Amino acid sequence: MRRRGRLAVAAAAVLALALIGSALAANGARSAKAPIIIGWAFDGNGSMAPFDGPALAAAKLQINAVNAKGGVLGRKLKLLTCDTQGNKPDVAKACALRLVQQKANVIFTTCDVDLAAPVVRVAIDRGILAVASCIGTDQMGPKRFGTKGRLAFSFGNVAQDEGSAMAQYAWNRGWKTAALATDTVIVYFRNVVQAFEARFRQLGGKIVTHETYQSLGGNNVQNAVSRLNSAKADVIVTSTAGAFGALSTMITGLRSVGNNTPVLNSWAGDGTYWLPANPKVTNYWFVTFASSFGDDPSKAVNRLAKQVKAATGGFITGPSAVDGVVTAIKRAHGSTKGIVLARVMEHFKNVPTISGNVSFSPKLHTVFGRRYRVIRIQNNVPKVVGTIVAKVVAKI
Amino acid sequence: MTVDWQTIADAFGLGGMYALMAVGIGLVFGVLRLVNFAYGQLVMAGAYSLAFAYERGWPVWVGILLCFAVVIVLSVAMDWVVFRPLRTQTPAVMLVATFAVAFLLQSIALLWFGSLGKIAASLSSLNQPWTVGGVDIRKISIVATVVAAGCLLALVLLLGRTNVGLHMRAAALDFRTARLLGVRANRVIGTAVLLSGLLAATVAVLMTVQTPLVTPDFALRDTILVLAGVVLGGMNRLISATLGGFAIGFASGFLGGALPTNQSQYLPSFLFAAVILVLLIRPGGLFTRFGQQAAERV
Amino acid sequence: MRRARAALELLAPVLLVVLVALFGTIVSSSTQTYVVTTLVNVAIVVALYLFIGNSGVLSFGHISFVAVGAWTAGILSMPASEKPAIMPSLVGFLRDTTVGNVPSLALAAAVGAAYALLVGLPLMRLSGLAAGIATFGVLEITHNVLRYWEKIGPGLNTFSAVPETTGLLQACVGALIAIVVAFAYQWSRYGRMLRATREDPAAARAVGVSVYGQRLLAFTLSGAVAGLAGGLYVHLLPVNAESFYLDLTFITLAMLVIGGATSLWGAVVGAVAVSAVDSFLAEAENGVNVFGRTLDLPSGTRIVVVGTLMALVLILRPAGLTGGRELRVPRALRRSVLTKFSA
Amino acid sequence: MTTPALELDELEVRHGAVQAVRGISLTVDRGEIVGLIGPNGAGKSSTLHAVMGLVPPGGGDVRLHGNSVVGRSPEDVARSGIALVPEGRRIFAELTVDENLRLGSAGRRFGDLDSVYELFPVVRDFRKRHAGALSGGQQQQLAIARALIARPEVLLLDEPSLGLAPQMVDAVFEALAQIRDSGIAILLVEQRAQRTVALADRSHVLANGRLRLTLGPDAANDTETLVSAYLS
Repeated sequence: MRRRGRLAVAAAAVLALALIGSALAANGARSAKAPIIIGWAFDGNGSMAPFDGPALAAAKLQINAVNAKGGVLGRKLKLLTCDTQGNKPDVAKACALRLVQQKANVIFTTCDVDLAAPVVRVAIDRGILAVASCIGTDQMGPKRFGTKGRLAFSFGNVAQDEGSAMAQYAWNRGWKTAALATDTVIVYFRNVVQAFEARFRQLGGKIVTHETYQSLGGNNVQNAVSRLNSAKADVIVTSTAGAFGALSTMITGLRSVGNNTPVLNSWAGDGTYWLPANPKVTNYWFVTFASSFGDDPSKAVNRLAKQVKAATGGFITGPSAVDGVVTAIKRAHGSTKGIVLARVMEHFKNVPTISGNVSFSPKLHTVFGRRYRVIRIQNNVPKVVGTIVAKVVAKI
Repeated sequence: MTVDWQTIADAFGLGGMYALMAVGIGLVFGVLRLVNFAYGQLVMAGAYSLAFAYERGWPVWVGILLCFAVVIVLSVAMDWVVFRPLRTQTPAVMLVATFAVAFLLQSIALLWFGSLGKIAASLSSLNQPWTVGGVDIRKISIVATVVAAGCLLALVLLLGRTNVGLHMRAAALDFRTARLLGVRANRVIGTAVLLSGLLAATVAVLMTVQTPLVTPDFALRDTILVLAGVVLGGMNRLISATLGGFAIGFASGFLGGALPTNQSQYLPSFLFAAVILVLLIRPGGLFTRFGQQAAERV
Repeated sequence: MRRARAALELLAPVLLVVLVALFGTIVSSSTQTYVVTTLVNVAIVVALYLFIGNSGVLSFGHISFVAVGAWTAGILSMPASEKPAIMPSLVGFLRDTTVGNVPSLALAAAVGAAYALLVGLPLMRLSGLAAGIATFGVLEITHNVLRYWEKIGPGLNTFSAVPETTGLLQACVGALIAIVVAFAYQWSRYGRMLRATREDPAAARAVGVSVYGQRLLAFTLSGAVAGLAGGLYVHLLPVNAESFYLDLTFITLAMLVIGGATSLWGAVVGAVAVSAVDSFLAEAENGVNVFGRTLDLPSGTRIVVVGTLMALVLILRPAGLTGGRELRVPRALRRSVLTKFSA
Repeated sequence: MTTPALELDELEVRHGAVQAVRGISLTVDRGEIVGLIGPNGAGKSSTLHAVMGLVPPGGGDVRLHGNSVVGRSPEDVARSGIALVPEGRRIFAELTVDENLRLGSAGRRFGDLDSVYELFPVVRDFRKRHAGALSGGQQQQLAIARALIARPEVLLLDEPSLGLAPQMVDAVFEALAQIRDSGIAILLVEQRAQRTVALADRSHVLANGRLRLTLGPDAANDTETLVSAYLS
C-alpha cells in the first residue's frame, strides 16, 4: 500500500516535471523584416478537420503566391499553425494564447462559430482580428460577440444568402413546391432552410411540408424519409453535411423506395465521399463556393483544387480569406491592428478574391453576394450546371 | 400525432436491428457478466472493413468476409487483452475498461479514416421495400428481425441443450469452480466472445444497408440505446434481453413517427424518460419474472 | 492517531492541488489554460467520488449536474446586453437578471444540488445496472433538453460571452472547496453510514441505516459540488451542451477509477494524473520544449495514447493508482511527524 | 512397491511473503482414505489448491500415478483424474441438479450414473430441481456426486462436513467409506479430527505448514494425543 501511494506521487512528480518542460515552449523569433504573422488555430483531426484541412492547405499555397510577388507592402506573410485537436475548448483556447504569444497579427479559426468561440474570444479580447475561413452563420461578428465582435469575420457564405440563392435557383428551374427537411443539429443547417423558405415564398413558391431530423447518430432519419416520401413536392430541400451521417441514409432511403424527387442541399452537401454505391445518387443538387471536381469556371480554382486534393469546395475559403485580409491590410496602409482592419473590412463591397467577389457590412461579417456554383450529381457523377448570385439576403 | 402503418413498419425494422444487437450484448453479459460498451465499436470496425473493400472495388462478398474476419479477430483480442485480466474485477472497473477500449478504437478509426466518413459496400438491394397495402416494408426490416430471431433461437438452444452451453453458463456463474470440474473456462468464454463477434459482424453488414456512411461514431448511439433496452428487458436471460432490445428499437421508431416533426429533436428525452419510468417500476427487467433482479458481477 | 490520519487525508489532496496551482503560476498563459482546466476537473471528479466512492453505486448522471451548474452560472452572469445575441428566446427573469461571479457560482451549486435531489428522489431506490442505466438516462435527457430548449439557455450556441473569471486562483479555491466538502462528508457519521451500506447493505439496514436516505444525501451533496464545478467551467471556457455529455462523463469516470474510486486521494490523483498526461500530449502535438529538445508528436497521438494508457492502467492496476486508499505516511515518518500534528 | 495414486513430495506453497505449506510429503493409494487435519490456517486448503493447480507450488512435486501434474491448469488436473470437492460445496445454485452432475464430467467420460444414484439417492430424486433449492446436506451430497461422476482416480475433499447437521455428517462419512471401497484414492481435509482419524487409513496432522504427526485409526479415541498434536 505504501508503495502504491509513493508510485502515485512519483507519477505525479514526473508529469509535473514534463509540464514544466513544456512551459519553456519556444518563443517565436522575430525576423528583421517583420513579417505579417497569420496564426491559424485549425482542427487537425476532429469533425471540422475535413473543412479546415483543405482550406489551410490552399491558404498556404496562396500565401506562397503572395510572398513570391513581394508580399504585402514589402512585408512577407508568415503562417503559424496550432492544432486544436478536435476543437476541444481548452486546447483551442491554449492554441489561441500560444499564437498570441508568438505575436500573431491576425488569428484564423475553425469553420464553426461555436467551436471557434474560445479562439475568437482570445483574439478579439486582445484587439486582434479573428477570421474564420468558412463559418456560414451570421454569428461571426457583433451579433454574437458584442462590441468586440466587430473584430470577427468569416469568409464563408452567410446562410441567409445561401438559402436565398438556393430558392432563386429552385424557382428558376421551375420547381414551384418544396418539401423542407431540417437537420436541427447545428444552427447553420437550420438557418439555410429558413432562408430558403423565406425567399422561396417571396418568389411565389409553396412549401408542402416541414420535416425535421437529427444527424450525428440520431436514428429518426428513416421516419423523415417515410414522411418525405409521402409528401408530393417538386423538390426536397435540406441542409446537412454528408459527414454527419444522415445524408447518405436519407438519399438511399428515398431512392430505394423509388422516390426520385430532386434534392437540393447547401454547401454542407458538397463532396462525393458520402455517395452510396447502390442505388447511385441522381437528381441531387447543391450550391457551393467552388467546384472541387476540376470543372470550376475559374482556372485558378481548378489548379488549387488539384493541388490540395479537396473533398469539398470549401477549400477555396482559405485562400479567399488570405486575399481578403491582404486587401484589408493594403487598404489600411499596412496596419495590422484589429480595429483598423475591421473598419476597412466592414466596408468591403465586391472585393475580388480567388473565390469571387465578397462583401461585408457593419452588421453582417459573413460573406454575402458571392457567386455560387450549382453542382448536380447524376449517377454519382458531379458536374457544374450553373452559377447563381442571390439577389437579396433573406431575412429570417 | 400521426400514427400509421408506415410508422409501425419502420419501427418494426428498427426493433429487429436492435434485437440483433441485443443478442450479442446479452450473450456477453450472460457469459462474462460484463456490460461491453465497446460492442458498438466492433460493429464500427466491421462497417469500416466493408468500406475498405468498397473503396478498392472488391465484390460485396469479399467485403463481408473481411468484415467477419476483422470483427472476430478484434473481439478475441479484446477478450485476451482486456476481459481476461479483469475477469475478477468490479463491474465499475470492467465497464470503465470497456469505455477506454471504445474510446481507443474510436480514436484509431478517426485518425485512420478521418472524420468525413467512408461509404460501405453493402447488400443495398435489401433496402428496397415490399409494398403491402400502400405501406413500404423494407426487406432489411424483415431480414434483421428474422436473423435476430434465428440467432436468439440458436443461442438459446446452444446454451440450454449442449454441453458447451452448459459449460459457458457454469463459467459465467463460478469461473473457478467450473475450472476445477475440468471446464476449459477460458476457452468456452472465448467461444462466447467469438459468437458475439459473429453477431457484431452480422449487425455491421445489415446496418450498412440503411446507413451506408461509416463514421468513427458509427453504431455508438445505437449501442447506447440497445444497452438501455437490454437492461430494461432484463439482462439475466437472453430472451428478455433481446426483447428489451427490440422494445427500445420499436419505441424509438414509433415515437420518431408519432411525435410531431418539430418535436422530433426531443425524441431521446421521451425515450429515456420511458426507460427510467420502466426501471423504477420493474428494476429487474420488463420481461423477467416478477422478483428477479438483474445481477451483475460483484 | 485518528486525528493525524484525518489531517493527512485532507492535507495530501489539498497539497497536491496547491502544488498544481503553484505550477500554473510559472508557466505560459497558454499552458496555464490546461492547469486551470485540470483544477476544474479535480472538482468534478471529487464530486463523482463523493457519491460513487462512498456509495459504491455507479452514476453516469453527474455530468448533468455539472451542466445545469454551468447553465445557471453562465446565463446569470452574462451581461444583459449580450444575452439576446446568444439566447434570443430566453424567458423573462433569466433575461433580465444578472449576478456577479461569486453569487453565480453559489447559485450553480444550489441548482446542481436541487436538480440532484429531484433526480435522486426516485432514482436512489435503484442499484446496480438499473441505477447505471437510469442515471445515464438523466444524462441523455439533460443533454437533449439543454441542447434544444432555447427558453432556458443558448441551445446549440456556445456560452461565448460569459466573463472569464475562472483563473488559477478561482479554480484552485473551487477544487479546495470540493475537497473540503468531500472530506467533511466522509468523516461525518453520514459518510460512515453510507460506506457501511457500500460494504454490506443488509448489515447496514439491520442496524437502522436507511440506504435510500444516505444515498440521496450523498447524491444531493455531490450534485452541489458538481454544480459548482460546472459554474467554474463556464467561467473558464466557452462551453456548450456538447461539452457536458459523453466525453466528459467517460473521461471523468475514468479519472476516478484510474486514481482509485474509493478514496478522496485517489480521486484527486486520478484527476491530476490523467489531466496532466492529456494536457502534456495536447501541447506536444503542437511542439513543446522538453529539457531543451523540441518534442513534436504527430497529430492524433494524444487521443490514442490517452486511450491506451487508460486501458493499461485499468488492466495492470484495477484498483487504481492509489489502490483506492487514502495516503498513509511510511511508518518511520509517521512517528516523528504525525505525533506533532496530533499533539 | 507400486507407485501410489497420489503422491505429494516436499510440496511448498507461498502466498506472497507468507509460506503456507513448508514441504510436506504424503501418499494416497487406491482404496485408501488419507486424512489431513489441523487447526485453521495450518495449510490444509493451500495443499489441496496446490494439487489442483489453483496456486503454483513454491517447490516440490505432485504426482498422479508417478506423473507430475505440477504446472498444469486446474482444468487439466481435473481432466487427468483428480477431482476436488471444494470447501463450501460450490454447487451451481442456478442450475439444475442434473446440470450440476453433467458439469462434473466436463472433459472426461460421463461416468457411472447408477452407482452415483445408488450412493446418493437424493441426487436422482431432485434431478430437475434447481440445486439451490436443496438443503445443505443434500448440496454436499450433490457436490460429492458431481466429483465422482467422471470416475476420478483421486478424490480430494475440503471440509465436507462444514456446516452440516450431525446426521448429515454421518451420511457423508458413510458415503466416503463406500467410495473408498470402490477403489478410489481419497485425500480428506477436515476439521473434525476425531471422526476423520477414525475413518481414515491414516491421518496426518498439519500445523504451520508442516506435517507434525501421523495417526492410525486406533488413535481416534486417544484424545490426549489428538489435542497435543493440535497444540504442538
